[in-house]
Amino acid sequence: MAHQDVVALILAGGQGSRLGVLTEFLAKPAVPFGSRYRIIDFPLSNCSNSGIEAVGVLTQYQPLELNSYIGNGHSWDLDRNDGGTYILPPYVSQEGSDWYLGTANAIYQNIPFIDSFSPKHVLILSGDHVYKMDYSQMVRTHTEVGADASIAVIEVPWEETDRFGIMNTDENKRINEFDEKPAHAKSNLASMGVYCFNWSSLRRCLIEDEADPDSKNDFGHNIIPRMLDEGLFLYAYTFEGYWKDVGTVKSLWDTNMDVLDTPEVLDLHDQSWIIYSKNPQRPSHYFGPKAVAERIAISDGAEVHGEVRHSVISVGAKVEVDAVVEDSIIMPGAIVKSGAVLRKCIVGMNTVIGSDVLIAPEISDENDFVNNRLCEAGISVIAQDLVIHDGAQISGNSMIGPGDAVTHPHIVSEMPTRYSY
Amino acid sequence: MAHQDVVALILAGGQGSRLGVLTEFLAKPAVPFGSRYRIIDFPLSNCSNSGIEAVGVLTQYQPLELNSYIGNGHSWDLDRNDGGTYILPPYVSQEGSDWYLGTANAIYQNIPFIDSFSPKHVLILSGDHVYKMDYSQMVRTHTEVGADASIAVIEVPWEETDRFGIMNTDENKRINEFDEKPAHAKSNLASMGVYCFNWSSLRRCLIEDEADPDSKNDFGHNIIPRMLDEGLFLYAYTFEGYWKDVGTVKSLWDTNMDVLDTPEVLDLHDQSWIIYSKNPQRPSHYFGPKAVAERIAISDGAEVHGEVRHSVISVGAKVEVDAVVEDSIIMPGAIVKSGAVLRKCIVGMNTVIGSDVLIAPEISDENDFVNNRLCEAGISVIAQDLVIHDGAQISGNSMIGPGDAVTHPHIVSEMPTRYSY
Amino acid sequence: MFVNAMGLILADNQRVKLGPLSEPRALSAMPFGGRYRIIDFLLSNMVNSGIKRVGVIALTRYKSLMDHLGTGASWDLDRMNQGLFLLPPYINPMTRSSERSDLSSIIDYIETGSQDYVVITDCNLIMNTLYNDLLDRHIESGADITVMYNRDALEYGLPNISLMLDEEERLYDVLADSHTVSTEFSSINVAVVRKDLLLSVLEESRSRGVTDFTFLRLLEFYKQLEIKGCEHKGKVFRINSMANYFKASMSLFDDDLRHQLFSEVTPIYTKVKNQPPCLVEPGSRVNNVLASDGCIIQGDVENCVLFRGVTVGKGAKLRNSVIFQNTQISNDADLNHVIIDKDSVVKMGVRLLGHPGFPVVIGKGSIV
Amino acid sequence: MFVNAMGLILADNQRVKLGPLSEPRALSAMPFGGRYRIIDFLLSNMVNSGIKRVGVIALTRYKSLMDHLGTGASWDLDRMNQGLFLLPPYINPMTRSSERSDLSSIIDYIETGSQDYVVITDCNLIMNTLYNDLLDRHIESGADITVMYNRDALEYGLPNISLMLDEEERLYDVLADSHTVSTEFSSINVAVVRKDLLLSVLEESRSRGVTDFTFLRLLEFYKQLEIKGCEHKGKVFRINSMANYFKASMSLFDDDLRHQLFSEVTPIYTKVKNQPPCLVEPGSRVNNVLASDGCIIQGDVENCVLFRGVTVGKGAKLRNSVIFQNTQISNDADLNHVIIDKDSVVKMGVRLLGHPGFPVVIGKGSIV
Repeated sequence: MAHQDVVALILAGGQGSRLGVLTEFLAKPAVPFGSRYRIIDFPLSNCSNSGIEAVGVLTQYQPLELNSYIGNGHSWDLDRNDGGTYILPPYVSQEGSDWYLGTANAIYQNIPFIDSFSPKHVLILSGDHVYKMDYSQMVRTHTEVGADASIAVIEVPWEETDRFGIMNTDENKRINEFDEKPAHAKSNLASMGVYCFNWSSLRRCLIEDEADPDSKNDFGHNIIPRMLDEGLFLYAYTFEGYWKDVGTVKSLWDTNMDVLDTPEVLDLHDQSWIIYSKNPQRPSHYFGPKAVAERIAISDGAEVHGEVRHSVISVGAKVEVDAVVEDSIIMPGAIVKSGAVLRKCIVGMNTVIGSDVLIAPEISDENDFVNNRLCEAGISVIAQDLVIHDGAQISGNSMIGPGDAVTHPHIVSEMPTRYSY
Repeated sequence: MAHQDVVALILAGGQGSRLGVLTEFLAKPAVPFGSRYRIIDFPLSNCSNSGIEAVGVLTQYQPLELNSYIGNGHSWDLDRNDGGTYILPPYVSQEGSDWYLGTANAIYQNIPFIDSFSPKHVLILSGDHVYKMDYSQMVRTHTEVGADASIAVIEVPWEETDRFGIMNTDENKRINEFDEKPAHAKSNLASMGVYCFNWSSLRRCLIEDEADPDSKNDFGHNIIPRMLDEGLFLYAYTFEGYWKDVGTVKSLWDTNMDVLDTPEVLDLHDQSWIIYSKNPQRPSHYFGPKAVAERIAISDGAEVHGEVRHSVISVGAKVEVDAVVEDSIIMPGAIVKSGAVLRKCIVGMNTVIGSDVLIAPEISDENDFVNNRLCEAGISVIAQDLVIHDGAQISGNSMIGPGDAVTHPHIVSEMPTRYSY
Repeated sequence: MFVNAMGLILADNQRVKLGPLSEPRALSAMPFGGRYRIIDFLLSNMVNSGIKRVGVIALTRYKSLMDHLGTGASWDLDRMNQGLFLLPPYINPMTRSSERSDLSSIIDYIETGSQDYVVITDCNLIMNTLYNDLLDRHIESGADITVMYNRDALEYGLPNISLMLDEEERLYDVLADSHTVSTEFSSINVAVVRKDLLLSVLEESRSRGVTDFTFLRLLEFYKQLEIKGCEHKGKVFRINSMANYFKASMSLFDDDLRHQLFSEVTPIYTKVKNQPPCLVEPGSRVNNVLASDGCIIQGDVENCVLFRGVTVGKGAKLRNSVIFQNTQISNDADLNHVIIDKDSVVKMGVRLLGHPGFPVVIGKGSIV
Repeated sequence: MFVNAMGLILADNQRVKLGPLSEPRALSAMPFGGRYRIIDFLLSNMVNSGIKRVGVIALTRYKSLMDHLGTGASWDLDRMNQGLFLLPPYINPMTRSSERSDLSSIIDYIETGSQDYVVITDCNLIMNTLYNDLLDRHIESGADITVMYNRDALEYGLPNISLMLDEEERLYDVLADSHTVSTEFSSINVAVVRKDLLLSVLEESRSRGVTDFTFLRLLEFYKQLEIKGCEHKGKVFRINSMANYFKASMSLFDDDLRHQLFSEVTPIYTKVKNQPPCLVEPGSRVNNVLASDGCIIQGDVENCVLFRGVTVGKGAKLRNSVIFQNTQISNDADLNHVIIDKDSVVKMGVRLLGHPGFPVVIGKGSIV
């Protein structure tokens, strides 16, 4: 295998359980975003734009759709002869077989893969963040300051520091302490889950960590503290710009709405840092003779015949005549039939919302679908590949999955196929 | 995902334990063959030449090198937009996680993948056979005779029928009985491990078989007998031509020697049925001023300065001056140093045979490396990435692996890297 | 699983004039339908039919065609042995002029293909169809050449081919751009011919000093060869005038027609661009609008086709217009029956008013 | 990780004559070393240096070059936004002759690139090197153009460029094909220039009616611009005569030189072919032979380069010869100092005898 200075590893194996039914048959990085993207488009495009040509995607949970989406990496210009994208699932060796147990263990199991490129640096990235970042700049700074590891950090509001892993640093941005979700933070520099390591240092730490039976084999919990204990130089690389973790229903909804409300912040029009995605071969989207569209994002193959306000309409989605969609995310291929009214609703891929269905926060009679653990702020979530029958009324904070097709067949039923690829 | 009439699944997950140290860090289908190929080149090239554009490769055991070799399928012209090659490892779903338990279970776990193409027919292929076969002809015949399943069979010598799965058929080639390794065969039609199924029939059988706790979830042991019991129409599709299972050291050696002794039989020069492989970017091979070469096959990047007779010299292998190599297979990147003499030897990738080493069947003092369980006919096997120290003398039927570097460090040592990619 | 045919696309037709829109590009490179070029339809029909080897004869103005086709990956034609072949003219090294041996490159391409049949299409057809029936019919009938036709009424004076077919659909006369005689059979310039026959026809033409290859020239062999017609039922647009181009664009607001032309079963493939989603801002109106990725719409738009990256400013009013890629319509502009080529700017408050049969046409990169 | 330069390869040089070998192909498409063409070295040096956007100016005889380059995948140049650009001449649609605006396509290519520097190489250089040092030197020195040179003695009367450099390596005169004056500095026709400077130079040339772009024309700007030399140490072959081509081929039997030219660290990439392994049959002799996949050797071969798919029959004797792809040397043929182009047949018992300085050259597809 050809030498590569930098190898990037994207952790894409997590179940994303806080997204509930959206990730029941889908790895979180494959969740649709912003009308025409999947979340993993962001780290993959960042790699491509940063000139990184060897990218391993560590998968474990429901990888089929993700694998098909990534394919040979062509869409991100990452189908290279001596590099490109590699899907890295767990595997069996003569020493036995192991599922990935933690983020560090997942990388540990792929040491031979990384070794094959003899890299100087390894980037560890998350598959579920929305941001634009030049990793090559981070690697350059990492090299210039002579760090063993660099952790990208972003300033978060002080009142939110208890939700993040906080890095306490000296005046030279050398990290001297790592506080996981501190009640009383000493700094507001939160880890973005973007790490740059010298491969030789990381390799040794991974092997030591693996040998420690008490370790959870996690980067945040084990590897970083271990490196700090050893006195290695961990540098806090400050990132300025838009960065969102889309791990909850609320943050997924918020981040989608940012595309509408502050398009200049994430700036998807930036020609110098294109966010690539797998382009569907669909015609231009169409607004019918009676369409109403106000503050929406819409993509190839979609058709709007009804009224759509402040919503994200994804590839191939359809809103029929007299339907009303507001403050909602309609994922690829979903159909909203005539007379339906949706407010604050996330509709999964290929799901059909029947005629005159009403889903809205203001529906007050709480029904069986309400899930206040995962849903908040009135946002409802309908899983992919379902049919909501005509006339159903569903209150806010609802979450409807294929299981409800069994218990409430008169309201929900499941469509024959579950995989869209 | 686009519709595909035929989806091919290549079973590439087996450990290939009868090849011993050759497959310690390598899946069997990735074992080098015939100077410039890997075994999996044959089923992949057959798919490509047969016009099959959706090929799933089911991996489980030591898949890294195999995955890297297959890459995006470009080398076999199988990097298609709506199809191409897919690596299919085991994965975790909400129902839990399972390694592939048997050949049928491996396909069962990938039902959603196959469904996504809505195929009429599914081909199940082995990743460890050397043959050229037009699968499209098999599918055509399968359709014409109206079979539920077709099994490719080849006539074997009657005295060898006890080594194969034998198909007993009526005069119309309808299979009425399946005899696994019969002591007294009624037919000499052996299954080649190439199956064509109507997807609807196979899909149902896989689900039923999975529900049967007594099943070993194996095609030969369970699925085929189940289909026969149900009275389905199983057709024996007769293949005429070269076909070899390379699952043992002896058969791997024999099949390599066939490339030298009967090149017209497998006919790798056939321009109408090219066997593709991942082309290394190496210069033309070179014969030095004192080279002797007689009945050899040799490829890009190899250099011969010594004497080579009746041997297969692979990509990038080197035979130094005054070295003698006879009846041997030198795998990619291996080096035979000056004065070494090798007879009936399989040398793994990147292994270095030191100066004046002697490995030959006629060395009579049996040493610790002899392994009569896996080696026969005097053939010795040296694993990949080892160094055999200068002057060592090793008798025939030896098998040397990395473990011997621990127990016999004065004779064998291990090279720093174990992965060649 | 293999279709025993290779494709040949005649990528330009000098006789079709689309004013300033033709200047920078071959006819088959004409943008159409918001994100396509005409050649996307020609290529997709072949690829969807299972044809895996396509030659594109591009004698002039082939720069934009080359840029669009790239490696052929968008049509899955970046193949090892098959794939996409752009056939440029041969250039004489000494005189630096074309050797007038365009036929040589065609002959070369056809000779090296392993398929027994060639599907030839002209450059100006917008339709979504499969050629498999045509191919089967051709092989069954034993004809030398089979040509597609339908019964569309052809307009006088435009580059068209009318066919005279007997009751067995056998061709006995060809009328080009007929001004006087009207027939009931109108050629859709798609034909199938056996590889070896096409080769011998081309070799003979070359030896007689013929230098170019057109669809009409092929049909004129009806005197020596048996040419048969094969009726086609689906909708076909023949782009042979500005008015027809405009009419075809405006017909895309018909749901049935649009869904037929951009079928999900047989998609029309085009070059991948990575534009962000289209944003429709508050205060805008969009009715009967086909819009594309990267557009930003703030104005009042009706009966329009907007290509990728078009921006429509506040207060701008667009009616019955086709706006090509990356063109900017500034605030308060007022356009009706207008076609504007790519990378242009219509300044604030500008008014342009055309007529359905005579749309106002603005060339590439203009500032109005 | 990005190199801030795009590449430009001048793919042909009309002044270099290699007899019948040049007829079917541009100079950069000349086969060399068993499985390569010269352009493989030019492209690989760029790609190995990290350059990801390469334009190839192919004005004539570009068919074999197009076939060889394909989608650019072999050099990893089948990229979405960067990659390989073949720049054919523009053809005037009316006159069907080249518009004599070769410069236009070069200007167009350079303008649309995002990199700030352009690495330009001529078509006839066989070497394995990286351009990163040259680029760094160029940027540091602040020169307008930096050109590679070494101190090889150049032969009189061959297409070569000698440089007159002062003690600060500044160019003050250029001598082309010098017959009389010999300098100690010999140009290796590789240069770096800032994108905007190259554009202004090209625009100025075009406006003055200049139609072509050669390496010599670039260096002649030494009067207006600061051109500096940058010495190169590794081995370079300048293919500018049949004798030099032959000499370069014969030097490949030197282990050190061969390993330097085909380094595993900076490999030379070439078009993938799927030929089976070479078979050497009993009764053959192979000494100092560079042979390739698909060869079948049954004869006595010494000091020869055999390209892919060459067959050497029983009793045939080959000495000091270069045999191109798929050529068949029949039984008992006897060749010494011979170069045979591809797809040829040397019949049984035929004898051909050349001289090191004047090898016998047999054109493509010959039957001898």
